[in-house]
Amino acid sequence: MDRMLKTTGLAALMLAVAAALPAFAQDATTTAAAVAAPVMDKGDVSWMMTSSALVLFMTIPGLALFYGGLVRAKNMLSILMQTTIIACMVMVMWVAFGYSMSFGGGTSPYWGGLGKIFLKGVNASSMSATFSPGYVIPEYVFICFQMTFAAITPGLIIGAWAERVKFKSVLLFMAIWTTFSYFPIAHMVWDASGLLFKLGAIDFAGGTVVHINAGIAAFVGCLVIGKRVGYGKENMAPHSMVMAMIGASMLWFGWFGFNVGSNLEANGGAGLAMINTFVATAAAALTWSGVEALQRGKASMLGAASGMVAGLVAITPACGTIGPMGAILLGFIVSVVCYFFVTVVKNAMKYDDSLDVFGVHCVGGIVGAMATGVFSAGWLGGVKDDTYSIAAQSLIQFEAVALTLVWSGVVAFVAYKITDVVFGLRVEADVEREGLDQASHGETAYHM
Amino acid sequence: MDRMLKTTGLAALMLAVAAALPAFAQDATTTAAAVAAPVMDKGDVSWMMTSSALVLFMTIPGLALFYGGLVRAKNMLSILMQTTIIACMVMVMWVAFGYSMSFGGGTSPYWGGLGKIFLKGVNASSMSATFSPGYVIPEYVFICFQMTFAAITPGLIIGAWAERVKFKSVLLFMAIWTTFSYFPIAHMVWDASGLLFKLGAIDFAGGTVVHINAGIAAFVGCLVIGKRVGYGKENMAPHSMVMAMIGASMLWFGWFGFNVGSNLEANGGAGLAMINTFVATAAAALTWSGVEALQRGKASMLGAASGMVAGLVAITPACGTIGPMGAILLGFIVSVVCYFFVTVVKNAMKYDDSLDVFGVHCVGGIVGAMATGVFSAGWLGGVKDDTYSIAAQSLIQFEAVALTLVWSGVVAFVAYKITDVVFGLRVEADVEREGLDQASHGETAYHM
Amino acid sequence: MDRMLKTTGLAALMLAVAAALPAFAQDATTTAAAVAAPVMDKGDVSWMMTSSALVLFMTIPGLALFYGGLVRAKNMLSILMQTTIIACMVMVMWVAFGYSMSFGGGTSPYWGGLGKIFLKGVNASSMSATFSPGYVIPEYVFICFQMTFAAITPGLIIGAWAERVKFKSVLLFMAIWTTFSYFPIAHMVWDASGLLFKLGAIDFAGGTVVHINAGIAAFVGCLVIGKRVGYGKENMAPHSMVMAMIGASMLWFGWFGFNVGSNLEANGGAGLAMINTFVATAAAALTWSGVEALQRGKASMLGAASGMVAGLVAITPACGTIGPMGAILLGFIVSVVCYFFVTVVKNAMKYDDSLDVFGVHCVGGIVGAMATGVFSAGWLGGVKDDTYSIAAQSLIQFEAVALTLVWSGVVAFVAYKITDVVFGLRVEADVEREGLDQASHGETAYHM
Amino acid sequence: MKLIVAAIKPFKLEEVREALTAIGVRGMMVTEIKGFGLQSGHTEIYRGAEYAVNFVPKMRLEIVVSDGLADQVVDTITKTARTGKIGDGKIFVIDVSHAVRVRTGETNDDAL
Amino acid sequence: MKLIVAAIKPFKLEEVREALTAIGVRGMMVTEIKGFGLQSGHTEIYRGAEYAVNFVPKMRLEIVVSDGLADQVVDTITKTARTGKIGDGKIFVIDVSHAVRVRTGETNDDAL
Amino acid sequence: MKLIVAAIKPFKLEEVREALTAIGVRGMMVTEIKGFGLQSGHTEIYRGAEYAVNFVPKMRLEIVVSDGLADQVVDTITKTARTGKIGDGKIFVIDVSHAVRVRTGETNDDAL
Ligand SMILES: Nc1ncnc2c1ncn2[C@@H]1O[C@H](COP(=O)(O)OP(=O)(O)O)[C@@H](O)[C@H]1O
Ligand SMILES: Nc1ncnc2c1ncn2[C@@H]1O[C@H](COP(=O)(O)OP(=O)(O)O)[C@@H](O)[C@H]1O
Ligand SMILES: Nc1ncnc2c1ncn2[C@@H]1O[C@H](COP(=O)(O)OP(=O)(O)O)[C@@H](O)[C@H]1O
Repeated sequence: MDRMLKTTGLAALMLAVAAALPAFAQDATTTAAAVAAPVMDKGDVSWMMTSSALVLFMTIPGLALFYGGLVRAKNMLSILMQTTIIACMVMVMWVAFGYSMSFGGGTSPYWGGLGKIFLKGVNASSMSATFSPGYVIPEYVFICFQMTFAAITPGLIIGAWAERVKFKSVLLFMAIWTTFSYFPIAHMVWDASGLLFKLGAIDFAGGTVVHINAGIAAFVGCLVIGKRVGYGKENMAPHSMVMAMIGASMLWFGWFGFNVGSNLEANGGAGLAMINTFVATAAAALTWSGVEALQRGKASMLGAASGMVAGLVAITPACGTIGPMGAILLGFIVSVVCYFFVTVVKNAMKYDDSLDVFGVHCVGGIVGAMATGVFSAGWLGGVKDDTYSIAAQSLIQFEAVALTLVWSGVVAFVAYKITDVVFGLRVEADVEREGLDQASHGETAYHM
Repeated sequence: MDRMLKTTGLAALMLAVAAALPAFAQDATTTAAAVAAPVMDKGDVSWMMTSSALVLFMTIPGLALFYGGLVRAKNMLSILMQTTIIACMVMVMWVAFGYSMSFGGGTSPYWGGLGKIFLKGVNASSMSATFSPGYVIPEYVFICFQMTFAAITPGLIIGAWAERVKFKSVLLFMAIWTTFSYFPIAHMVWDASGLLFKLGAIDFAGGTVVHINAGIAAFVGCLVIGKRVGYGKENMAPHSMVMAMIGASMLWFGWFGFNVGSNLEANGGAGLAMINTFVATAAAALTWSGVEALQRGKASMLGAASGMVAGLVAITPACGTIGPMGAILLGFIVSVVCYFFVTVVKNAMKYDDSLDVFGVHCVGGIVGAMATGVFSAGWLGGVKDDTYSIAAQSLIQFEAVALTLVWSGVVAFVAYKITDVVFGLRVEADVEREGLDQASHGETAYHM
Repeated sequence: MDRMLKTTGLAALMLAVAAALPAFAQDATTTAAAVAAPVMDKGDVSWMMTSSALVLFMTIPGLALFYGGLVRAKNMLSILMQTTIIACMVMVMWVAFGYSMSFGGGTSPYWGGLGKIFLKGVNASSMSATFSPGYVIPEYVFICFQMTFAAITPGLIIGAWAERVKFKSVLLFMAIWTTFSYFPIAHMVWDASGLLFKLGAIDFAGGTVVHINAGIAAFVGCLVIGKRVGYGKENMAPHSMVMAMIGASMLWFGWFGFNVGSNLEANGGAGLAMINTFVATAAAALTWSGVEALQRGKASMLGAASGMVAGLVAITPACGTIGPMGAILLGFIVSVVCYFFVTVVKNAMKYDDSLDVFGVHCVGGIVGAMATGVFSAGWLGGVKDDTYSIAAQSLIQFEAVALTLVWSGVVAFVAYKITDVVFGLRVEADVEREGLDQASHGETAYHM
Repeated sequence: MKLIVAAIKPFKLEEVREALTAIGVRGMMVTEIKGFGLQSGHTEIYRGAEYAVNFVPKMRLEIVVSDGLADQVVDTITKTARTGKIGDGKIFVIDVSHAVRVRTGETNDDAL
Repeated sequence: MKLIVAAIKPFKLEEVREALTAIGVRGMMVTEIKGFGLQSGHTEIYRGAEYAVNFVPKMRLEIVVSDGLADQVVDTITKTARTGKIGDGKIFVIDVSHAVRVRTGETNDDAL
Repeated sequence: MKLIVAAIKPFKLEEVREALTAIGVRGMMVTEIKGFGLQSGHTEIYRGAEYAVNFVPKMRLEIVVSDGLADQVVDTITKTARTGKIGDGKIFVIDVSHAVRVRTGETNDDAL
């Protein structure tokens, strides 16, 4: 697919075919692409706008409820508020300089430059390329779609150290991390001049950019910040599994925008991404529940929801290039691995990742990234032809994973330290006991 | 409309007109249809992907919350979990063999054969026909759309015997029933070679396949399983009418995917299905509330929600062929009939259909199926021309209803009996008192 | 833009350009427009159907939850029920006579006549013009889209006098007000023959028609009806900030249908409306939170949600003609103004607008309408060219605002008085203390 | 007068209330409590974190009656709330020195 | 010392609390309860299933005071909580033999 | 027998329960209450409307024990629930004249 993007000479000829084929992913920002007059198909525009709205919905209320339901009632609003304000802040950062840093047209392998800060030069007639030569979508729509990715990613991190960090510290940390980890990595993976894009890494909808990126930053955070007061002694059961389930379901619903929208067009390739997003998730939820049922006789709702999210994370990089049966297998694998991680490894290592951001997003993201290298092969049901080498691609995938882990890990560590010096990270123990809703927001979630 | 599907010779000529006309419903799976090169319009693809996501949203969280809000708090998670896991299980069954059994290309009137098990032969370029000759959509998208129908239908059944059945028994029953009732009936109604399709039954979006099919299986279930402990004595009021209302609203929202998506194209016919889905539902909610207000002086939220769902059920088979004024009348009729059923008939017959699956889905579905035969007539605002005979069509509709009732009823009865032998259907009385959340899932819905 | 609608001669030539340009707003009901055969692009149809569903979702469950979460638990169902039944009632009114009164083809500046009552003459092939000459969408789709606007607007009003009005009085008032204020004002602003449309007022998605219109009717209501029992003494804190946050997020999500759908096409202009709806809202939520943080050290979830809604209200009229940076500025301004209104002015004036409908929707709507006049100028990032006069347009915007305030205010006052005479407006003090859920609907929201 | 405090199984509440009404009790206060006793709670596991819930839900009844009625009330509760399984509950009797009906100011037995 | 237990209408809580503070009461425990008495409950109907809710929400106050203050507390509650309508509530007085303030270990009147 | 009523900080509940079990207490009733005392509540502001929440959440324990055990129970709660900060809570002791175990009909000390 990535090759196709470079052979613009064949464009006209390939139009009919390409429309029905899966394409790599969300790059393509220059305003004109093909030789003939580029076509803006309103069907694509319609789908991309729907997708953008869906990804916002994933974030608020989706992610907010999934996380919020899992904390104690006294911290519910802190989760909702953090997710909301982080998303809003990143949206403003995105149009101010984030879009430019990621897709500004610069040719550095590490960032997009400042050519489009404050959306300089973009108007309602500007177009962005899709993966089918000759087909474009309005640049504003591309900006919106990518903006929603930037807005949800930092929000994923908060789950790891939920219930114990100061609100202003959360915001400061996120401003730094998003600027120095998210924007560059988005460029590296999705922009045609990006390091990992050039390397040939396959990351259809953001396994590295979103999940590994956020997951490792979360992990570093819970090591730096430490355990919750009362961890292991007090009952910290989810205050509302109902909200958590609603949130997880909304994540699945919105994830169609996330994964299928990453195709940038409404065609057969989008259909492939969609069916994979259905069946991998279903298989993962079934698997997690099955493992629980075998292991302790009862399948829990939290287990099914966790499996769902793990499946969604794993299929994210893979959904454009593997087949539905590969997707089912992937869903199975990721649930087994993540289950093992959050129940055995976490307990053994004794860190307090409140909502298992590392165990689900980072570990699941790595499983997905590596499986993409394998299951994309044609003989395993993927879309790649005979020239495709699993070994070669797996090496590339590994490099992409490793680079993301190191980059984001380092940026996160520095950002936590800066934040700690400026504002301090944790609230007082007494405040933690009282709950962040009162202390940080002056409200109570429920007055029944 | 069905005739139109057969006269492929006129295709080219009719293209312009057809695009704006309502079409019968979700059949059409062969990969190529018209003489000229088939057109995949990205606008159709966009709409069908949106519709597929919407129908998932109807199921989880929609249906899960509608049902879950109506049970007691101690059984909340059991409903959420059953809805979720059934949907996931059926999705995997669907790609494994369900799609093939329903739309596998076989020419039996009863099932589609095994030609497409594990989606054999389908890839991102495979196309499925729509109702406009010459227009196609990606087969993966068609598979996804139909998959969401298969995933929600068995979930409807659980409402009838909520709060008292073992989790594993639910799953075993559903695996059997879906395989032997849902898949064959979907074939019979929607596949061009299906028994009821050939008969000429009009079921635009699934009145028989979904609602009557599930509704009768539910009814058989509550007879076989018996009443809840404490039924008629203890207070079994909905634990959260708020969740029930959210769920009902989500059902309405998602139902646009269900009904309008069944048009397979984004055109004037889709617009007709959409307006009918709006006004029939509105009229039904108003009617139920009005009847309650007249009868006991207060219109309840549960009444309005019940009316909404009854209206949605009734308009499902009819939305493609009747007019908006017919839809309003249908909404009125179905609410009066279902209200009578769940308040008078149920109490007289003394069965315990916990959430009135029979009274709303089965009865409402029958009202809808029969009304479709009537209101489709041109002089009653429908799209049929003067050659249309209400009497003839009503007979066909009746046959379709009767066949579904018998087929599904028998399959369900056998499936309940098998399940009872294998695992036992009911939990112990003490477990029922404690609640299924603890007993079956080891969790509590709320820790406030 | 409005001029463009009149120069049909240039149509063919402008097609390519127009497809990527923002267009004024939701007028255009005549079934044929351009000289050549009009084109129905399925991408537009797909987007408009998605938008219609989204606006329903804004209403129920969105608005219902946003408002419902903010009242006390004992009145929760009354809010859900009022929102639901008002929407259903208005939908039936809309197809009966509302659509005709607004867009019936009549040439009066004040209403659309009775030419299309009961949707006379509309069928699945009828088409409505868009803003791009030569492009049409199915009239049923246009009717549905506009219907959802009519259905949500009266629902906004109930927030001002929540927790104290009789249910049947709510419905009677709404029937009168919608007929005599909403339908005519929709005609005046959006129909090509409407008074304000001809005047040249810019109201892309309904700042006057929806927010000022409802906001002033709400204000008149809380003056006429009076304060809640115990106001200022009892604790009237939101019973569930969680529901309020979910509702606000759903409003944002659905608002993409509202604002972007008002473009009637999926093109670059839609992209502009979308990005503005993202960033204005984000900026407004940030601003409100920031002001709170500065003023009392804590940023509340209700503050962020209020800012969100204020931003959405303000960007509604402006989103088609201003630029993203103008949108951010607008988000900032509206939050500061509305914050001042609901915390200082309201307390000083001592009226009891339970959920600040006046302070957010009316005041925010006025800010948006006036800012539209300013920020639409090209040199301020808007789409207007050099011939555009801010002063001239601001005068027009002011006239539109003033007319709406007076018209709706008078209609509302008369409607309240009629309702008071017929049924009485308020419930008894004891009933108010017990809560409307019990008294009006015979139910309890939560049985935990 | 006596205050009778009883902890019973929640699903027995309606039955007990009816039985007490039958013998002439005209009022009571009911509280949802968490009971701790011989009846053991349960364990919940959330992603590998195990929480022992040591409390079981009970209903706590408080009934003030004249001295003469007290024994009958205790008997009635004992009989009606009994299932024979562990966790049926306890009844405690405490002396009350004074009672007032707020509405009328009536005191002691008249207040009940 | 006396333990004064009162059941009152929920919306009277703030007023009663303020009145008690005014006469020197420095602490209390408040519980949301379901009250059963002369004041009747209501009926809810859900799709034809009728449920009689026999209980009405009340607030239960527990105040421990020195013997000397007890009568005044009872009086104050009686006056402040009264609306004159059925269901205003009851006040009961019980002897307390011992009191401790956890923080300091102070006992009896010093603990209050 | 004595009824020991204690109001403590919620997060101390588990610790107190364990300590009491250790000294032989076999049952108790726990209620979530709103406490009013020296420890002040907090203020919530919703769009400019300020609400003073004067109550703080506490756990109320009720334990009936034989006379002999009462002092030890009071001591144990005092020690275990103490944090030294304002709001640690109170303990009150009241006489119980009679106790019954519903399941068996056993009375008094046997019922505990
Ligand atoms: N015998 C009683 N024992 C304990 N509490 C009682 C008793 N009688 C009444 N109450 C409490 O007092 C409340 C008010 O009593 P009720 O009989 O309804 O009206 P009134 O206070 O006007 O006599 C009841 O809801 C209940 O909580
Ligand atoms: N010593 C006690 N003091 C106060 N309440 C008690 C005491 N012992 C038991 N209870 C209450 O009685 C309930 C039932 O007691 P339990 O020991 O579980 O079973 P049983 O009633 O069969 O003896 C407990 O849940 C608790 O609420
Ligand atoms: N006089 C009283 N009667 C009943 N309960 C009381 C009384 N005084 C205090 N309490 C309870 O004890 C709790 C703690 O008391 P408080 O005065 O806040 O602090 P401290 O325990 O440090 O003296 C209160 O929240 C209340 O529940």
